[in-house]
Amino acid sequence: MTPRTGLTEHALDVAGLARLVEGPAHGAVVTFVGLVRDHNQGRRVTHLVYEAYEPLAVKALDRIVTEAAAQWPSVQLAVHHRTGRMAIGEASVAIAAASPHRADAFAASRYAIERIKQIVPIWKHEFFEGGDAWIEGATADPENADAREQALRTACG
Amino acid sequence: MTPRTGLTEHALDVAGLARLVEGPAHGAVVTFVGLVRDHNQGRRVTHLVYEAYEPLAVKALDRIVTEAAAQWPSVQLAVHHRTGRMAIGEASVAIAAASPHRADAFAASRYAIERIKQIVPIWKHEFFEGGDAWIEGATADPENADAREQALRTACG
Amino acid sequence: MRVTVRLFARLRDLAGQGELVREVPPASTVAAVWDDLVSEFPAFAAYASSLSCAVNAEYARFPTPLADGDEIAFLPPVSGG
Amino acid sequence: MRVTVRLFARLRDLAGQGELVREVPPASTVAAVWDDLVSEFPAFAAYASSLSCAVNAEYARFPTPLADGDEIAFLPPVSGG
Repeated sequence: MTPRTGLTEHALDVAGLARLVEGPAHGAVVTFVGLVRDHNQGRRVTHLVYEAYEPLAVKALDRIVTEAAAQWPSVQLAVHHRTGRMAIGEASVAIAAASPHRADAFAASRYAIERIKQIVPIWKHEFFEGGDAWIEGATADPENADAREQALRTACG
Repeated sequence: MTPRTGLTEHALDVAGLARLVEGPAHGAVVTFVGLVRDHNQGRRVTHLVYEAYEPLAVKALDRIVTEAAAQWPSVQLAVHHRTGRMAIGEASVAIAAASPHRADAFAASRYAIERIKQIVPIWKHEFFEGGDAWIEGATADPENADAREQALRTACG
Repeated sequence: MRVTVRLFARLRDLAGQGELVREVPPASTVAAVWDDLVSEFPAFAAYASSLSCAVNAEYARFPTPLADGDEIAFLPPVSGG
Repeated sequence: MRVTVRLFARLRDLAGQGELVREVPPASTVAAVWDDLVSEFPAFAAYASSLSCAVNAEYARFPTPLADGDEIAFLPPVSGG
């Protein structure tokens, strides 16, 4: 049985996550997959390497699922992130959300990716033509209420 | 080659639609699948039969893809709807949207399902314990600017 | 002139058939064809305010004039998705 | 007492290693460990305003006092997804 949250060095299986969350009461399944793009900030990207602080990253993913369950009790959510080297077009993150009605599945899946970018200790090492760079996004703070509010606003429209 | 829009009596393949829209410039793929629920309005549903006015339904799906392309030029969108009899848990509609950044893929996929419910001549015949009923939703009018605005507002948050 | 009428969903059930052929006067409108159908199937009247129509598989308006051989479709409120 | 320090991403690159063991006075805080690291690796100073930290794989605050054997992680701004 695939767990609802996970970190893996292997290819992600979003269809498997969708099957995990689906049930007979669900009318909607939304999935989100993040892919490695061939360019970023004007640079031609060759590949990425994602590094994680694994035990804390898994806890942070679990926290996101718990937060979403409190916000959208009817939603079933699964969130997996890949680590290690990834080529252009490969999936770095996969999310599946199922719910009786579509609004909640859309909101929870969007919330999950926003929160991943805020609080999960994973770092993207970008390799591009002519160099490489660590990407630094958000200062991770799960207790930051402003960040959480922002993720909720983005998710709920 | 799977077309971007389609009506079919066979099982939908959302993974195939995702592959169709993905490209090396895309950082995000969002999919939406509508599933047959086991209950609706307090009734225990046994199965559904979807009927379509096929030539117009295909044109309406094409129109939705064209509208989305005008609104989100960076998005690649595919939309397929199934017709005929479907059991609980089967997919009646599948949407995939890919874009460089996630906001557009979320918006376009949400827009597509909202517009399907507004303007595509497909009807849901619900069979439940003790009877059956045609579900009647929106008066179909592609030129209705208010409806389109509502779909855009829902999609864009 | 002769036109084909396509009926869907509950309209089809109410009429007992999904396709009808009707003789109508030249330059009849979609509205005139609908009015005739309401006379034939009084239960159709309930759809007056929620109906859509199409001519030759393109959405149309009720005042649209018809030509011989046209296919007119009457569409109850849709419920795809 | 002895603590383990975990460094990630650019901090790891700047330090040339991802794991350090340091002797610190009893009841030292996370902040004290960090200050020692900034002395050792001056480039770390740039992270003063954007850093997060964890103790024993739980998010923590810089004033948190440490115990012998704790694992302290210093986390540059994250970029998963």
